[in-house]
Amino acid sequence: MIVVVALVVLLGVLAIGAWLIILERRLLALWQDRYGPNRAGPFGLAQIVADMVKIFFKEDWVPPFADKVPFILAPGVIIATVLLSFAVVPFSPLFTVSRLNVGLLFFLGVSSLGVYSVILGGWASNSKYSLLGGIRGIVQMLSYEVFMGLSVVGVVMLAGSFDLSDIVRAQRGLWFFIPQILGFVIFFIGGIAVTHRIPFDLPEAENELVAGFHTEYSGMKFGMFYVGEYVGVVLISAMTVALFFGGWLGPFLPPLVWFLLKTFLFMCVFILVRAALPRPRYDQLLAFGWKLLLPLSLANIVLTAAIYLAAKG
Amino acid sequence: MSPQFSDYALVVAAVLFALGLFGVLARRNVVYVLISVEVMLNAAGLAFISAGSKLGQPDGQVMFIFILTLAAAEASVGLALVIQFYRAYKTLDTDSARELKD
Amino acid sequence: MYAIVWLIPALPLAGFLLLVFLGRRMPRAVAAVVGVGSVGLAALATVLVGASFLSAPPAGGAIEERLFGWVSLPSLSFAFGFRVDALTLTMMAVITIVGFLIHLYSSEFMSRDGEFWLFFAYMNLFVSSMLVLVMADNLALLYLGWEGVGLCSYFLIGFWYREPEYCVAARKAFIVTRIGDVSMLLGLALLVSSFATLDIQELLRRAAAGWAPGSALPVVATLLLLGGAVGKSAQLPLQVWLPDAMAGPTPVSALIHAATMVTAGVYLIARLSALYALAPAVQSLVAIVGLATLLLAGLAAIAQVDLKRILAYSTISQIGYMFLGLGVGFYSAAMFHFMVHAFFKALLFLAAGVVIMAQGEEHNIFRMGGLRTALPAVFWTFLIGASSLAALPLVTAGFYSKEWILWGAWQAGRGGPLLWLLGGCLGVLLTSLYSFRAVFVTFFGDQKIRESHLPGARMKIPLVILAALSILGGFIQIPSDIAPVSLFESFIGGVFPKAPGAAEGGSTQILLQVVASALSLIGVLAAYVLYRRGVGAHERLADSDAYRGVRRFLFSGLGFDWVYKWAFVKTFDCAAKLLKGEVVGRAADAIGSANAAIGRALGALQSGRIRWYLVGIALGAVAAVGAAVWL
Amino acid sequence: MVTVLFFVAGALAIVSTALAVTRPNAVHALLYLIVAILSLSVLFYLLGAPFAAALEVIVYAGAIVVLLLFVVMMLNLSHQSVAEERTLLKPSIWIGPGILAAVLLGALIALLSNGAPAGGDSIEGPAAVGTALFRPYLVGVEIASFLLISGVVGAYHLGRRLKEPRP
Repeated sequence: MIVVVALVVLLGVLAIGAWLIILERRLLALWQDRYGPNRAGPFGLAQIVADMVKIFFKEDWVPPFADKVPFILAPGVIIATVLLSFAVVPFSPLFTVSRLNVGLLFFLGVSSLGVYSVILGGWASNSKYSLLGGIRGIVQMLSYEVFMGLSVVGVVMLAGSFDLSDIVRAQRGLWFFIPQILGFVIFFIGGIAVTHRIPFDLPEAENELVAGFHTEYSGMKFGMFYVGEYVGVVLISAMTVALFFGGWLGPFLPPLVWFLLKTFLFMCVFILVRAALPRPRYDQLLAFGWKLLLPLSLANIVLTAAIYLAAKG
Repeated sequence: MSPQFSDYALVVAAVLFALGLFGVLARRNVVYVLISVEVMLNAAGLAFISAGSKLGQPDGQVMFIFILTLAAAEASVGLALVIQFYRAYKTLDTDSARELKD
Repeated sequence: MYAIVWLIPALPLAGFLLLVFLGRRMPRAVAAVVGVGSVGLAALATVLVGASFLSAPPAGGAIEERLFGWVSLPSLSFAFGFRVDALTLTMMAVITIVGFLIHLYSSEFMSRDGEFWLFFAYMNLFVSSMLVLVMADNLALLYLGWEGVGLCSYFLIGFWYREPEYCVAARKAFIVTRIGDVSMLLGLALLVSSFATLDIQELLRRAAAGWAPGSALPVVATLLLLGGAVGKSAQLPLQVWLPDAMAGPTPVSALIHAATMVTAGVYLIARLSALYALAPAVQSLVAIVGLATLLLAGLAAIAQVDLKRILAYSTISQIGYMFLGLGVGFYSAAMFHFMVHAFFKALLFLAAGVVIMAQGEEHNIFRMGGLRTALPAVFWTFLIGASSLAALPLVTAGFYSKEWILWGAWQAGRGGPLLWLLGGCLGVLLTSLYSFRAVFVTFFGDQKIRESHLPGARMKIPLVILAALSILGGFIQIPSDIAPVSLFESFIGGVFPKAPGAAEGGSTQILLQVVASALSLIGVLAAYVLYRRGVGAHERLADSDAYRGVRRFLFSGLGFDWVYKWAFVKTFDCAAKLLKGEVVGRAADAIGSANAAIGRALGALQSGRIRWYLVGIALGAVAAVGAAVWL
Repeated sequence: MVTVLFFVAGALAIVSTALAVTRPNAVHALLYLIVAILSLSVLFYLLGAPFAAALEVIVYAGAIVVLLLFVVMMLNLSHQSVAEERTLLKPSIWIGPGILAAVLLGALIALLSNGAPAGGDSIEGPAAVGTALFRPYLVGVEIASFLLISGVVGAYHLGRRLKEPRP
């Protein structure tokens, strides 16, 4: 049973991640008064198939100056960590790969390993742009994971558990984004930074660093970075839903549908943010994190604890 | 679950500790010394956790958390020292820093 | 008016603070107004308090005012508080009034000095400390004032600190009095440990209840306190600092080293008279110390040529009289003599200051002469002071106060007549001899130096007032066989234990007075013969070797400095020289070189290789674990 | 199944640690260290300490080793110093420490085999750990926070670029 669930989740998530690419292109085009890819298949939905074919048949070139093993390992790491994280995502009461009692910590731990793909990719390519992108990636992801971890402490306090299913169930009366509005905002910003999406895509800032840590990558290895990023977006959206927006909870429709609908909504928010916001400077990014988000998340913890204890009496 | 896990885990901890010690002694590169120190700290953490598991107490994990804090502080200060070391000597060989002797 | 009691020490303190922080930037006139004015206001306040004290005596004979808690421990607590009774009021009056006059005098005397403001700062601090000393209601506060006046004394003796020998004199005064202070501190510690209180009245009550008269503890305690009093009041054997203390400006000598500070020892013993009553042996010792001091200092005074040193020895001698009075239980008499002495000795010092200034800083009386016509005002006031000092009968205050003490000495049990004979006959004779020697040599004969720097009004007025007090001050207490006036005794007597056998003596008393008066007149005559009538007697004597030897002996203050130098300083130097190089040093060197050798040996381990250190740590770990396995 | 997992993880931890300590390339060594940490985390989980397992990954793998990598990358020396490292790792250098470490290992194992107190393995969840942490060990937590603060300050101070380069 669990193997079936795991396979369904694996394939489903990959499919969603792939289709998200099309969704993004179409939505961006819509917001920018363009058509976007609309030729292949209905509404251009088959475009991804064409891209896949193209990317699989491109030359998979490993630079001779690269450190081969880490170079090949790096794209695998991001796909692996992101997909592993989905093991604890509670799609519905029945449809969860693993109900771990430290599920939230598992998510944080595994997603923190995702930084290695950036590091290894940047370092093993043995090129200046890659290294600079890798260093940026390390600092950015290391910093924002801290705030992400701190921002969910309030949720854990309110739910009294690290188990994500318990957290969802604890939101029956009130979705946590209302008492934890601060935590939600910080978590979402941290999520954008950790997936290094625009506007926080400094490790791969194309107008400064060519393509950052994956400058030297091509073919399916590049594709894995690409897909990994989009699956990461799905992951953060799903976690936001599970932690702050009641997960599968909702009237009339089956739980799984509710969960996917909410996740879809947040994926659209990701794309909207990409379309709307400019990229900050590197030092601005770090100053924003350490000088604003860190104190805010600490204040959130203290306030939540104080109110929680006061309410409990 | 086998009741003997914690005993074996203690042996693993001993092995790891000895390996860390070996690294600290044998390597002359500061970065490796730091790595080896982390290994030794890890070994100590494993020992605590297995002891706590054996005795059914959470204290082992508490100690592990303290070790973790220690490791974090040690790593930050240690790395800052490594950077300064490199700036001063243009190498990471510990034996090159022998001014204290004179 | 009792509410302003706290102002009396606070005003000079405020003056001190003002001068010390702002004095450098003040014009001289402002500094003088602050310095003199603060003491003047304190004197005014004292007079007001004294007036209301006399018109409506407070309950219990004392004003008590607790300003704030100072130390509060479970076992010991005392406050910063004042207690003003008749004894204190007498002291306060002398301190503030005489102090004010001397400050007024100083404002002219010091006017050419560069650190004018600093002088007044020190003087104000001194007055404040002295007032705290006498007003304190507990011994800790008294000790604070005690050390405060000692400190000011040190500052002021060395006021002209650019002269190295003045600094030496200041240091000597400080160190010698410190010996006494240590003794006093030990005494205080003994009292605290015995009674767990420092409050003077409470302490005296508990001592009277808890200590048997003549037992060991009160003897030890009073002996230790006597050590302090002896040091501060320049009595035998710690008198050596006072003559050298004349290095300070003359007003300082007048205020600190004649009128007030040096009598702190007298005050201490008088204040703790109930304690001394428990140790009759020590009280007798006080009398003997006083007697010995007054004779020795009187002898030394005869041989001095420095005008100020004559007066310094005279001060030591007169305080000896006060100690004698204390020792025979005539506390009121001692305090009376203290008051009168403050008047005439301040007068003498101030007049001497004028003389010295007018003679161009010449201190040697034998190089002066004939100033009677050049400085008539000074001559007459100096003459009045010297007469009072020599106790010329009936007209001077000194006569009445000294007679009272001698009458007490006569009555003091078995040794009484001997005390009277030595103290009365010899002391009075010596006193009039040396005081009129100074008068004749300084003011008669030929003028040898032209006078300069004639005194102005601010210097003359204090002289006149003090001269008046030196005469009139005596008439508030007259022996009953001459006239029944006993204002002072009735004012202050209640503070002290009843004097032993103070009954009126009738014809005996008259006889004693006649003898003493005769002796003082003989002293004047002798001085005239020796130093005035031609040059004959003195010159002829001066030729003989024996006279010269005696004179040198007396001149050196009876060799005390010499004895102390050899007994303490030289022996200490010798011991230091012995120990310096080899004995202790070698052992210390051995330790040091052994450490150095060990350090060098261990230094080899400090190769600078971090890995070597780590090997050491690892070996230690292996050893520890091995021990755990093996044991 | 669980037993096999335990022994595999233990063996993996030992082997990868040994490699981490001996590799000449610093980045490779750190990668092995990550593997060792992950397998240690598995051991923790199997020993009934899921909380510690998660923390091990988050803090060690996610932060400390990343920092080490960061420094290695920033100094950018792995490539040029591999050869140098090889020369520094001559047998004559590592044989002494090897013996020392082996002796210590023997002593430790002898100590362990000398009879440890009996008792069963048990699972202690995060709640129990948290309760222990903030009740009896509260002072320890405070001291640890002091340590962290001093670590932050110390790292900041030491990491500054010196105004004047050393002679």
